[in-house]
Formats: sequence, structure tokens, C-alpha cells
Amino acid sequence: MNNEELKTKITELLPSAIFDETGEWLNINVEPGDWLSFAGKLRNEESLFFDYLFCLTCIDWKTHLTMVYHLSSTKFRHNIVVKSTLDSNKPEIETVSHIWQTANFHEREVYEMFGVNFLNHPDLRLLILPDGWEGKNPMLKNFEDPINMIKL
Amino acid sequence: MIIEMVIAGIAVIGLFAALGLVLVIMERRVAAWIQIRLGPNRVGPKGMLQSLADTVKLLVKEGMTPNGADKFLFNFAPFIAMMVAMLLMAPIAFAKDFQLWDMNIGVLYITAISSIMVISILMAGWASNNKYSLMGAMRSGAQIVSYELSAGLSILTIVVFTGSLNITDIITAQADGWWIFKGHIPVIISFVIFIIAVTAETNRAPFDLAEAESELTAGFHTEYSGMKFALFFLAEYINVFIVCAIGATLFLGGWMPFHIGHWEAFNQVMDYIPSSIWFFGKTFFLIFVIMWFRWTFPRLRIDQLLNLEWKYLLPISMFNLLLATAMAILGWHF
Amino acid sequence: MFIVKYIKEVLSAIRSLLVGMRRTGYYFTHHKEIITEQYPDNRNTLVMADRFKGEVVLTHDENNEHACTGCTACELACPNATIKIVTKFDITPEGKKKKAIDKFVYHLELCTMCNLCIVACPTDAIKMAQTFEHSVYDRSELTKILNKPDSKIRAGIE
Amino acid sequence: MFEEIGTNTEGDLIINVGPQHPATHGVLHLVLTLNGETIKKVEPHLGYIHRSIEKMCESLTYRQFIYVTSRMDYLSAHINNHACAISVEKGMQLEVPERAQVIRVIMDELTRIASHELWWGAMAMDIGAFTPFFHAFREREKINEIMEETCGARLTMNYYVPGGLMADLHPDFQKKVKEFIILFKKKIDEYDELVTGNIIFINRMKGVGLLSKEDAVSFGVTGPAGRGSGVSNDIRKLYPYAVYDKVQFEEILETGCDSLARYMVRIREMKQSILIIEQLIDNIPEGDFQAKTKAVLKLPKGEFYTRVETARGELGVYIVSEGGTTPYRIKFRSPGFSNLSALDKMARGSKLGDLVAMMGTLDLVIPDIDR
Repeated sequence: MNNEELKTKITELLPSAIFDETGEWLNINVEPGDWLSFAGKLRNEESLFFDYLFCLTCIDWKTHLTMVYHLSSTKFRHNIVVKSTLDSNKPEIETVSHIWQTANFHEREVYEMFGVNFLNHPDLRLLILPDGWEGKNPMLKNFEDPINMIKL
Repeated sequence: MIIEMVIAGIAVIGLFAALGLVLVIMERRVAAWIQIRLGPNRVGPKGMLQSLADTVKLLVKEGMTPNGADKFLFNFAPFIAMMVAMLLMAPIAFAKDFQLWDMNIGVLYITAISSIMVISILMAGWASNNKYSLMGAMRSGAQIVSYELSAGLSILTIVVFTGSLNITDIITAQADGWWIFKGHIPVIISFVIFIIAVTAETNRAPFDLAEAESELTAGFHTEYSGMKFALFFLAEYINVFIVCAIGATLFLGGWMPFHIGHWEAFNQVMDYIPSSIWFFGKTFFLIFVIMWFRWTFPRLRIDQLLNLEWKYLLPISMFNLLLATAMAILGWHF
Repeated sequence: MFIVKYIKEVLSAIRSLLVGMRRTGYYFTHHKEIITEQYPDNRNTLVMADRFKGEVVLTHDENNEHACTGCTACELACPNATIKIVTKFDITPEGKKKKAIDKFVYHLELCTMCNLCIVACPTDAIKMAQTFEHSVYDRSELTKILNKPDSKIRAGIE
Repeated sequence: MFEEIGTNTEGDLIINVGPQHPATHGVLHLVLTLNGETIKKVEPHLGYIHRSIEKMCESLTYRQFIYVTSRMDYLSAHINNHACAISVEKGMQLEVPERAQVIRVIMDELTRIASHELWWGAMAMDIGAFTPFFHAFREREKINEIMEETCGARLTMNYYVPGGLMADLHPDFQKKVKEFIILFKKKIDEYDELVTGNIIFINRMKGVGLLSKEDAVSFGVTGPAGRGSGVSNDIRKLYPYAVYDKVQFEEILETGCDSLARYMVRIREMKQSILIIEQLIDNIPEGDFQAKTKAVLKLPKGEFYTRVETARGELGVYIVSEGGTTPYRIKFRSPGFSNLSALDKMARGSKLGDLVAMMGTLDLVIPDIDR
């Protein structure tokens, strides 16, 4: 499907979606509350069939956090980017690790690096950082570590 | 009598040391050439003294005992391994009329004593208080116990042909031709099975599950260091030597020279070569084959290892024994 | 038939093992294939590739002159703060002040040999040397001053 | 994290594989729950070599950050650099000269062969055969020599810059690559004799570490590991970059879903890489090796995502730019990280000895996982 067809189809599924076509792929902004049901529809809708989550990450914009999901379909070969803006004081979003299993590890990484709390995640623990790093999120822009970070 | 025993003891210990040095350098050289490397070449001429240097290193290393280990068993296990290796030396005929103890049940004695080896490995694995060691020990327990069966059955083939358990009798029976040549197919099959089974019994690749490096770090001797490790290491090589010596004795005629039927001149030339050279030549050839296996094959998995024994080697060797018995009764061998 | 299949299985298994043993046996007997390089022994005949990135050097000619103007392009290009250029002001014979390097400090211990400084240099003053034996007993020995004592900038380079 | 190590309430044995373990090829830490020899659960603990390359890159300029990515998946350093170079070029809308693109593809494929070569030796060593390791290194050494001659380094070359290459090819490059192709074609059959055909090896790999096609997609398993499960995911074919759309090659797919299939994919892929190099080596166009760029690179505001196929799978480089000289946020979607997440699924119910076979065929490079 090309971007126009995707747009009409997605508007059917989620009327509140906001589109942005500046990038290479179609960008869709969704509310964090809508994400879980929307993700399920993206995965299971026969004509969309986004079965491959190839990138899951987060961006710290200082004022807010943005979750970015890159989705692809191995059947139709179309790609979309789903974004969701989170409140940086209490970043919370539903997990999608039961829809795309790769999200399990990627969400754990985002959890420790950005402090985003994934609701209903089966195993939300530190993956990369050692014990005792809970609450300190190294990838946030305001993170300071005078010992381990070397400023050039 | 006492003096004789002391001399024999010193000779055995001396042989152990010499064999250890020779076999280690041989293994490293074989490995190197197969792996397109040069191998040890720094100590002594062409690196021949490398294993001596290694021994000195191991001697001066601290022998550590882990905190949670069962101290007595941990320190005792390597000695059992060495004792078993020493006991196995007794009935082997190194040359003509050169044997420590020519007992009438030589073959039975060898199979009986060699099964004690597993105790030292189990002891080491258990006493180390290390999970890897324990798993290695358990693996080798299952392995050695099962492979003894087919090793024993293939040895029995020769006993059936010779009609004697005495090592000297077995060798003299091969005066007119080694069993591998005059025993037909059953002996060849049992020789192949014997080589596979003893490779497994001595825990060497492709059956080195007890110390499978990439799975269990070093298996049952993970916690051993210094001289205690060296004893295990030495015992492994001595065991390889002994099983190869037994293989050479049973199948390749021991110290008996190579004779062809009625070629008198040829046979006389062969007789000029000392019997000890015949014995060691055959033994080292078998050792080389076992080393060749090690540097060629991947390792088996534990269930495949037991499958190989119980589904392939054991049925084949049982059937083979039946065939051999029938042939011996009917006198179908040369 | 079961027995035939069983025997075939055993035979093909043995064959596959023998094929492998033939290959290793070939290498065991053909010592010409050995590829070991005896490194410290062949040190004198060892030739490094001419582009090999070993360490950064400041080239000096026979008059003890180099081409570094002290523009700090390399310092800016370096991702690891490997290079630190300390400048001073020389008095030219005409009495004018002229900027020149005092010290070209190079931290070999931080360098990743990425070649970005060489590319950035506008006067080709620095280049990569083909040395590779950098081990020293003390870390401070790895901090080097690349310009030789009393060296000057070559005439005509701005 | 460490209290749980010992035996759990059900009496299962819990052992630590790593961080120092011969089979993990680095500092990977797996906590295994075993019932006898059977694996009940695999739990990776990562981060022993985490350097936060993403954070580092936020303070490096677009010229500087490329070299860091060589340290990520050090076995496909060129391909990582290629991904970053493409991202920057995409952002700046730079036209890369044809010559540079062809050379990049040749270098990428040489890197891929070198990486698979090392994987083959290391995996055979995990399985217990020591000799293949040295035989693999013999051919890999030739590639390293070619790299050393042209790029100046053997492993972390940093040869790609935004807009092209750092230097032109060495005059001997084409001759040496042709020599290598002849040598390699001879030696690849020896690999089959030594390992592929071996009955012990086949038994160790067949039916081990099953990963269905659906799971492979769901876990994001890419590269040869995913193609072993029949997922068509070769970025070189699906979203061609550089000159991959102009060369003929085949995307290798196996349907075995087990370790043997993943093994065969890599072995066959090496031959395809040779095919690509053969097509290009005589047809390197003349011209510049580098596009003209400004001294200071600036990316416009926006987001740039590049997907390339490394030796291990799909590498994604996601650059978020605020218009400055450094990336605002950069994310490396490394193939190893996603591939590793499928290990638990694959390993459950198999034997401890199989774990090394699975880890071997997933081709884990730890810095790639930790970044």
C-alpha cells in the first residue's frame, strides 16, 4: 500500500490519528492511551499486517518524551512510523511485547535508558545497566555522571 | 622380591614421566600441523623440551583448593586417577619377555581396573563444589560406564579367538599373523569399535563431554590447578597410552614382528627389529589415530553419545561377538 | 528394509568422517601449507602496508622544519581529544608577531587511528606512521610532543 | 539479580554461562535454569561492554561519529560505517560518486565474507572441532591484508566518510581481490569436507534451536538467522542501497528453521558475496572517490532512518537532527540485540550442549548487542 491508502485505512481504524509525511515513511501520532488497541489493529488487520517491529526507541525532547515505533510488513513491504508523546514527569505507555515479541527487550532497554514505564510488561527489569541504577536514566539529556562521563 | 618391586616402581614412575613429556609434545605437534601451524618451537631444539618447561611451570604453580570444596576428596581424586593408570601398567608386555606381571587373567584385570577410573572423575567433580564440575563428572560417569560394555565386548572377540585371558598367550597366538589380518571381518569390526570405545573411555574428543570446553568450561577439572591438574592431565595421556597399548597387543600383535606367511627372508629381516620398537611403534600409531580424531571431529552431544553406544556400537559388537564365536568354533580363521 | 537402511546409515556416517580425516591428514603431511608468522623473529623482514595507521607523526625535513601552522584543524577534527596544540607567538625578523606552535601534544593512548586529523590538515603537516609496537612501561610515555625541539615552520607555508 | 543464582524452589539447577565463558565469545552473561541437562529457561544479562555509543554520538559531529560505529559490530565495521554514511548523505542530499559506491559494495561484501569466515571457525570451535578455526583464519587473513593495504587498518578501518571514501583504492587492490577469489573458491569446498558433511556436525545442528517463521518475524530476528527460518529479509534485495540493485545475486532462503539451516544460509551467502565481488571488481568506474563537501557538515531538521544488511542482520541507523552539527538523538537498531531476544524461545527444552550451537548460529557479537 502506498501512503495515501495507508492513511485512509488508518483513519478508519483510529480517527484521532495525526499524520505527518515529512519523513521517508508515513508518520502517525497517537495518544498513549490509544496505542495498545491501535497496535493490535495494525498487527491483525489483514490489509495492513504490520508483523515486524524493526525499531523501538524513545527521544528525549527535554519537555516531553516521544516513543517511536518503526513498523513494517513482511507481506506487503510497507512501512510506517508510529509516535506517541509522553509526559516526562510520569512517562507511561502500554507494552506491546505480546504483539511483537521483540518489543520485550527493546522496551526493557527504553525503560532503563529513559525511565519510561511500560504498563503490563511481563518482565520490566534492568537489562543492560547493573543493579542499583533504577531511577537514573543515562540517555536523558539532563543525566549527569561526573565519574563515568568524559566531556571533551 | 622387595628390591624387584622397588625397581619396578621406579621404572613405572620413570616411564610415566617420560610418556607424559613425549605424548604432550606429540599431541601439540599433531594439532599444530593439522591446524597449519608450526607448534611449539621455542624451548630446546625444535621445541622438543616445551613439555618439560610446562611441567616446571605446573610444579611451581600454587595448587588451590576452593573454599567450599570437600578438601580430602578434592585432593585425593587426582591420585586415584594416577593409581589406576599405574595399576594398568602391570600386565602390559612392553617387549619380548618384558612384563611386570604376567597374570593368567590379564585381559580381565585390565577391563576391571580401567573401570575404577570413573571414580576419580566423579570424586573430582563432586568434591569441587562447582556446578560445571559436577555436570562434567555426571556426563563422564554415564559415558564411561556405557562405553565399557562395547570395549569389553570387542576385547572378548580376541579372547574367543585365542581362548585365553593371558596377555602372553594372546601375543604368542599372533606369531603367524596379527589378529587384525587373520581374524577376518569380525576382528576388523571389533577393532574399529574398540578404537571408538576407548576414545570415549579416555574422555578424548569427539567424546570429551566431561571437559567439553565450550559448554562446561573445563568440566570436572575446572577447579584444579598446579600439580593436581597436572596429575589429571598426565593420567589422561597415560590412559591413552595404555588403551592403545592394549589395542596394539590384542589386535596388532603386541611386540610380535610383522610376518607374512612363508616369506622366510622377509620375516627374518622383520625379526631383526627389536620387539620393543614393534610394540611402541604400533602403540604410537594408534595414539596418533586417536589424536587425529580429536583434531578433526566436532564433539557429540550427551544424548547422541549414548545413542551411539546403545543403538549402534553395542548391538553391532554383540552380533559381531556371536559371529566371531561361530568362526572360532568352526576354525574359519587362519 | 530396516537392516539395509541401518547398514547404509552406518557406512555413510563412517564415510563422512573419513572425508574429514583425509582433509586433516592432508594438512598433517603437507607442511608447505603452514602459515605461521614467527613475529619477533621476522621483525627485520616485516613490511607494513604503506597506508597502515600506526601513529600520528609530524613530518620534519632535514632542516628540522615542519609544515604545521598551528591552525588546530586536527584538534577540532579529532573525536577523542587526542591532539592538543599549544601555540605561541614568534617574533619574525621584521619585528612582527607571528603565531606558531609551541607544542604539538599527541595522546597516543587516546588515539583510535581514525585518520580524521590527517584528512583535516590543510598543509599536510601530519601523517600516519607505520609503527605498531607502542607498548611502554608507563602510561605517561604515551603522551608525546610531536614537534622536535627548536623546529621551525617551513618558509612559505601559511 | 545474583540472589536467584543457585537452585530455585523446584530444585532446578541455575548456572551462569558467562560473563567469562569460552562459548560466549565475549562478555555475554546468560543465566540458565537447568533440569539435568535440559534447559528450562535462558535469561540474558547484558551490559558488560555497554559504552553507550548512542550517547557518545550525541556529542560527536557527523564526520566524527562514523568511526565509533566500527566498534559496535566490529566484524562488519565497514557495513556499520556504510549505514552511517548513507544516513548523513540522505540528510544532506549528497550524490555519492559511482566509483565510491561500487568500492563500498566490494568492501562490504569482503567484510561479510570475513565475518562469516570468523563465524564459521568460531562456531565449529563451539561445537568442539578446533581445526576449522585456523583454516577459517587463513582466508580471513587475506581479506584483512587487502583491507590493511587500502584502508590502513585490519578491523576498525574507518574508510567511509560522508560523501564517499577517505582515500582511493590501493593500486594492488583489484589484483589481490582476484587472487583471493580464486583462493577462496578452492578453499570453500574444504569447509564442506571438514565440517558441513560431517555426520557428527549434522546431528549436532539438525533440529536444534527451532525458530518458526512467525516467531522469527515477531522477535525481529534478521539476517542469516532469520533467513534460516524462511523469512525474506535481505535489505540488499528489499530496499537496495549503493549499487546492490545493479548486481545479480540471490537472496539465500532456507526453510529448515533450525541451526543447520542458519549454518547453510551463511555458507551459501559467502558464495553469493563472491559472486557480487566478481561482477564489480572489473567494473569499478573511473572518477572521484569522494563528493565535494563542506568542511562542516550540517543536517537539516528532521529524521533519517537507514537500513542496511550487516553480516548479522538488519542494522538501522535512526538519526534525529535539530539542524546542528551533531545528531540530537541517534539510535542504532543492532541486529544482535533482537536476535539474542529469541534465544530463550529457541533454547527451551533442548540440551545444554545445544545452547552453544544456537549461540553459534545466531552469530552473536557482544559489542553489537550492548552497543
